[in-house]
Amino acid sequence: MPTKTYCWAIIDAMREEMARDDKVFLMGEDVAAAGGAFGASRGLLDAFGPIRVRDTPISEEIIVGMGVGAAMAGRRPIVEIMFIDFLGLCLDQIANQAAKSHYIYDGMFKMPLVIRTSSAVEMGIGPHHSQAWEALVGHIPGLKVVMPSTPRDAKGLLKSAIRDDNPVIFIEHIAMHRIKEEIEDDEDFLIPIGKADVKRAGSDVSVVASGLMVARALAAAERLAGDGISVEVIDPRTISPLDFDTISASVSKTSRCLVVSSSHKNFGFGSEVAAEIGERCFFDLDQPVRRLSPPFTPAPFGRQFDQFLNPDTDAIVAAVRDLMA
Amino acid sequence: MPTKTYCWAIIDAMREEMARDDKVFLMGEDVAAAGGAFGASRGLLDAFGPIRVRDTPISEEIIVGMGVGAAMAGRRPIVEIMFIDFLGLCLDQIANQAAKSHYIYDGMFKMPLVIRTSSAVEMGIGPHHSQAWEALVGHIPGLKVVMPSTPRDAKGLLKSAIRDDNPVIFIEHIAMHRIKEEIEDDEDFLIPIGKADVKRAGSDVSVVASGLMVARALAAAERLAGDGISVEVIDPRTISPLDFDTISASVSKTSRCLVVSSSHKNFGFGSEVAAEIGERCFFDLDQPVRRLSPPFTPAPFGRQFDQFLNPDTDAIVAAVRDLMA
Amino acid sequence: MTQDPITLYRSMLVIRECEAQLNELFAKNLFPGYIHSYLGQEACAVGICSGLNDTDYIVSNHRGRGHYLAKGMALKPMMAEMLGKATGICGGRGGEMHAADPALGILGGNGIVGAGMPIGAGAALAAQMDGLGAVAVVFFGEGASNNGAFGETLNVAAAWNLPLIMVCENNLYAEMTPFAQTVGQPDVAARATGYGVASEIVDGNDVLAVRAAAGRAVERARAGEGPTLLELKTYRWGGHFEGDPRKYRTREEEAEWKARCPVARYRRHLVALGVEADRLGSLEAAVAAEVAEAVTFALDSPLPPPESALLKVFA
Amino acid sequence: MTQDPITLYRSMLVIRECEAQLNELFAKNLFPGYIHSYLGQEACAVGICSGLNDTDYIVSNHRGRGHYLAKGMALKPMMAEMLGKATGICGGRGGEMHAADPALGILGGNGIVGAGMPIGAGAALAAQMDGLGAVAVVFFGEGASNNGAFGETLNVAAAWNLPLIMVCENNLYAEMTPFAQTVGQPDVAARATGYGVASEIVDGNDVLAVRAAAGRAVERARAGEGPTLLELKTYRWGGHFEGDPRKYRTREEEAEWKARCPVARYRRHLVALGVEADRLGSLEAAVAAEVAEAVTFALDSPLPPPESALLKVFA
Ligand SMILES: Cc1ncc(C[n+]2csc(CCOP(=O)(O)OP(=O)(O)O)c2C)c(N)n1
Ligand SMILES: Cc1ncc(C[n+]2csc(CCOP(=O)(O)OP(=O)(O)O)c2C)c(N)n1
Ligand SMILES: [Mg+2]
Ligand SMILES: [Mg+2]
Repeated sequence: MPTKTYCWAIIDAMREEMARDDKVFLMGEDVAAAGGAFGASRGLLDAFGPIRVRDTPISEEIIVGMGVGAAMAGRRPIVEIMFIDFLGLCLDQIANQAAKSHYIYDGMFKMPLVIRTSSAVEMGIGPHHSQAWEALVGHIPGLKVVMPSTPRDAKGLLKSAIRDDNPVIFIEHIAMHRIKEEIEDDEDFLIPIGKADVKRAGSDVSVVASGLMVARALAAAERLAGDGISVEVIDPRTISPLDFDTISASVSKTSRCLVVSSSHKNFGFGSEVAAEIGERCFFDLDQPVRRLSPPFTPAPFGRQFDQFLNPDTDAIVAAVRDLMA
Repeated sequence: MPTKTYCWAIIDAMREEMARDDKVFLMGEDVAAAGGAFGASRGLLDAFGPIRVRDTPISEEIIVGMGVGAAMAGRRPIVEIMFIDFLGLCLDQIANQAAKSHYIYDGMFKMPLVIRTSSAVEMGIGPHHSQAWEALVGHIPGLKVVMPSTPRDAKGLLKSAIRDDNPVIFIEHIAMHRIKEEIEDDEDFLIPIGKADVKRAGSDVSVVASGLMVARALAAAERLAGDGISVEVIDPRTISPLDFDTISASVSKTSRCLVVSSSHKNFGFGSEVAAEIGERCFFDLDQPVRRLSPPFTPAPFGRQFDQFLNPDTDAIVAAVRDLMA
Repeated sequence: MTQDPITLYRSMLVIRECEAQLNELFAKNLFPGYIHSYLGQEACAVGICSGLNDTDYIVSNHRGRGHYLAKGMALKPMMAEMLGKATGICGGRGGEMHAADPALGILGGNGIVGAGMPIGAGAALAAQMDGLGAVAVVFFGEGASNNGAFGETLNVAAAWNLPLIMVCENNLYAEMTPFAQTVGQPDVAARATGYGVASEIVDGNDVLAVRAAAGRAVERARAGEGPTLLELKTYRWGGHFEGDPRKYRTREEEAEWKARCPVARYRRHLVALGVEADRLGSLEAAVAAEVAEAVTFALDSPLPPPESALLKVFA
Repeated sequence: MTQDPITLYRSMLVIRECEAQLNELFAKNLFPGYIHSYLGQEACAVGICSGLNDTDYIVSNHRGRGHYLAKGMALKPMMAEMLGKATGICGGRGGEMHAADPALGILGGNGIVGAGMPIGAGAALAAQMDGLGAVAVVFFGEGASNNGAFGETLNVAAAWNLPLIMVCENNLYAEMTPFAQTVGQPDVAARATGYGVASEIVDGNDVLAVRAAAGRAVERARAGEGPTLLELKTYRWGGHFEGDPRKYRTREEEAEWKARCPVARYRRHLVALGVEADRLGSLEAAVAAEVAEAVTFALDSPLPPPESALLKVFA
């Protein structure tokens, strides 16, 4: 199996799906000639030409809105919003248009629209380029929200998103672009949306970790294994709809659950998991579901703040120890 | 004490605060000459003139954005976004500008901006005029989110919001406009932001209810009292920052908690309360925290759907009985 | 769509009758919710859509019945949709502000002012990619031209040479606020030039003028010559919605505009052309009866079951 | 701000030196993050701000150092802010894209393209209400003119006759994409007319031309005659940020624009006016030393303590 970076996995997914289905096209700021602000669409302009790979004006509302219209008219658009922090400029098209058209119009239109966007949490770029807004879009019915944590997941999930007839927000993490993994070399390699992945099996504590936090949870699990604590690490992969069955099966077994994410604690990803698992597994739990999340503040400029605000491996280890105490 | 409707309570709050402080002004669509799309600014144009009461173009982004700029330049703007469903058009100004300026600029600017908006849940107006998005804005640090459930609360909270040096999203409910209540006739009558209100004391179950659901929770409590079940009804009044101290004190006492709201279950208001209370009161709880919420769908056109989708008094009664079983 | 004069007249009549009969329902308290009446603007929708094919797209707004009907939506399912009935074209889920018909290229209404513009641009982009000469039309009010989506859409349409026709129905008011009070320059069409988009100002109460302008715009679009903004100067006879007391304008102004009735005006034109009054009279009666039948159909239809709210969240 | 020629030159020099020395830091890996260089655009900020008072407002964007300095922000706290240091004007919390100084009417930068426009309109509204003749200036790139906020802002500014000056620094590129490829009409200024806003196209590399146009716009605004859009044609010498390999344009194009250097050009003008080269030389040395001192100050300053991230979420 070839080894690919997270970034190339994304490119490959798009290239394969564009080759497979000529209804698929890509548009966004700097995605064509420049190959993407972060290089995540390199080569696609050359491969598919300027009709299917398009540089847009800096007009977030119509980037998404044209995606909606083109999808209603039979295309399968992939649109890129450069940073997830910019969603406030196009949320109406996402939440009221893309997410609701199939519903409102009684299923007469499909909405095969992928909105690719990037989170730059922990990259030190300051308050407007540092947010983890998966919970924000997770609150909108009719959307699927996907957040891959490895190159292989990125490829398999993005291919599934492009083949999905529903609007999918696909959240990439710039900080992961260069990590590498072996990926199946199969044009039909897909990872299903809506299924969580048990990234490491364990029996003492369930750690639900998403995005950037998955690798840290695995590192923490490794360290804790040394102390004889067996940690099960679950990566939901899909933020909405969340696969609570997999998570609750794990928690029923372990009786302890920690949720780790880059999403703010308040009204965030952790709260959603804690609420549902707290309910489903109430009588199995030995301890309340704990959340490790950045505190409820914006992120100032500079990496030292990011490190302070965001959970790291040490914090996960400490939180798991606490749960075991 | 004079009796006022919810709608007039809002008008009175603005009138008193505008009379008290000439830095306060109001702008929004149809707020001036027409007195508000729902009549919630009647008389203000006559009282304060066209400089301080302004009809804007249909430009949600700049309605909020001009509020941000005017606040930075020393004014205390009240801006109106007609329906909360339109927040997707101005969320950047809310989440990235209003909510973060004090923080980014190290406290050099205050942001005394009130964003008044209305929820029309359960009014049958269909998918774009029916959403309860308090959880969406609750996820943004730096914002206060207030949601009054009675005329008196509306007045006292709005006056506090106008006097607050932070951005406040003030969510009115059109369905409550005509309900009446006695309100103190005192220009300095304020209700503090960030404090929950125990709307009815009880000892068996804590029901946390917000917005439209408060009255139903109280009606349910009344009915359940007949069966000997004593329900404590807590209205958070402020969605963010949430007053968990009051809620957890209640739940520690009752050992049972139900959260009722118009906010979708997923990533919603109920999840936030359930997560935090599930953690704080874990060892006091006899049952998991339960959430009564609309299911995770848009709202189709027509009242029959609203009635089906949204919790009513019967549903609250049934859920409380379940918790007591 | 055919362009023969009787069909054009009939199309306007159908809209006129629908609006009149819906207002009656409303007066009798038989309408569930708001009615955004299209009375007085019939020539706009009909003039524009008379030059479109079924494969062309339209995107509507909150005041959409005229657009739906002019583009060919069947009366009964349209009417039932307005009343939120199970027999409606969207099963009653969309209601008064949302109807659609993929087979006719009708891509829906909207409850969000301005939101249809990017959607129309997207449909135009798809049409351009298809290369079959289809065009997309977006209908919006002058009030919507103050929304950010307007500038973004004009710009991209010009940059990409999209086969997009932006149709602004300037009926002078946005809800209760006169347009003139919210702008520095009163002609929406004038904004097109700066973005590199062709534009025309048209008498929106003259169906032939609208049709002619639409014809020119469609021709340009089909020929790959890019977008056009048409500003149709017109008037909504009713309030923003039925029941609006219309304090923001005078009864005289309303009377003046009613005197410029687009339906009566085209009728006079037909009479002048030599069409017999009898023929028109029986057409009018037939349309009234047809609409009445649709209304009855709608009234008699069941509401969708509440549990159906749980369906179709996802495809 | 004073308008004497030497001060004007000095102001451009300070920006030039800051940018040059920051680029050196970046090359040495001493800069934490992205640098959006203002090299080549010095005449824009200086020409505009030279006609403003401390009580006038400016709203900047992601490429803001020129604006901050031209409006008078003190060098050391500005430089320390860029490096995210505790001694920065915002305590290092804002960083490279966000600095502000209420005392000078500097209402901040922005990480969101276009978001400053409504904020500027709001400041203009406050100034209008205050009635003391202050104006507000928004700086933005040509790329930002494709964002919806642009049209909304132009419209309300015209409708309300706001004392707002919209300054578009058209440097031909938005990130890696040439502006011409994203528009149907290449002059941003041409969009103003349709909204009822006055506009001018100005050579953005000629500080005197910019200053003169700004003077006219400020005068109009102070006289209650409403907003102006100024489009300053210019060029950013560097990439979108330092390190950008600039594949989207040729080295020849860059050389051509560098030949039109706004600083050198104004220097030639001063020499022609009779200012001695010596005097200019020692001014240049002094400015370089002053900037170097600010850089040292910034480098030597401590980072803000991480825990301070928890402070000032609310007032
Ligand atoms: C984004 C948004 N803002 C405000 C509203 C409320 N609203 C509904 S219709 C309308 C007026 C629209 O005016 P115009 O575009 O001129 O269309 P008309 O109603 O005159 O046909 C307004 C403000 C809305 N639905 N969406
Ligand atoms: C809303 C938004 N979209 C995209 C970006 C990413 N971005 C940052 S600067 C920039 C280009 C801006 O171009 P222009 O306005 O011409 O300013 P310049 O950088 O040329 O000075 C882009 C696309 C952003 N920060 N905000
Ligand atoms: Mg109108
Ligand atoms: Mg530029």
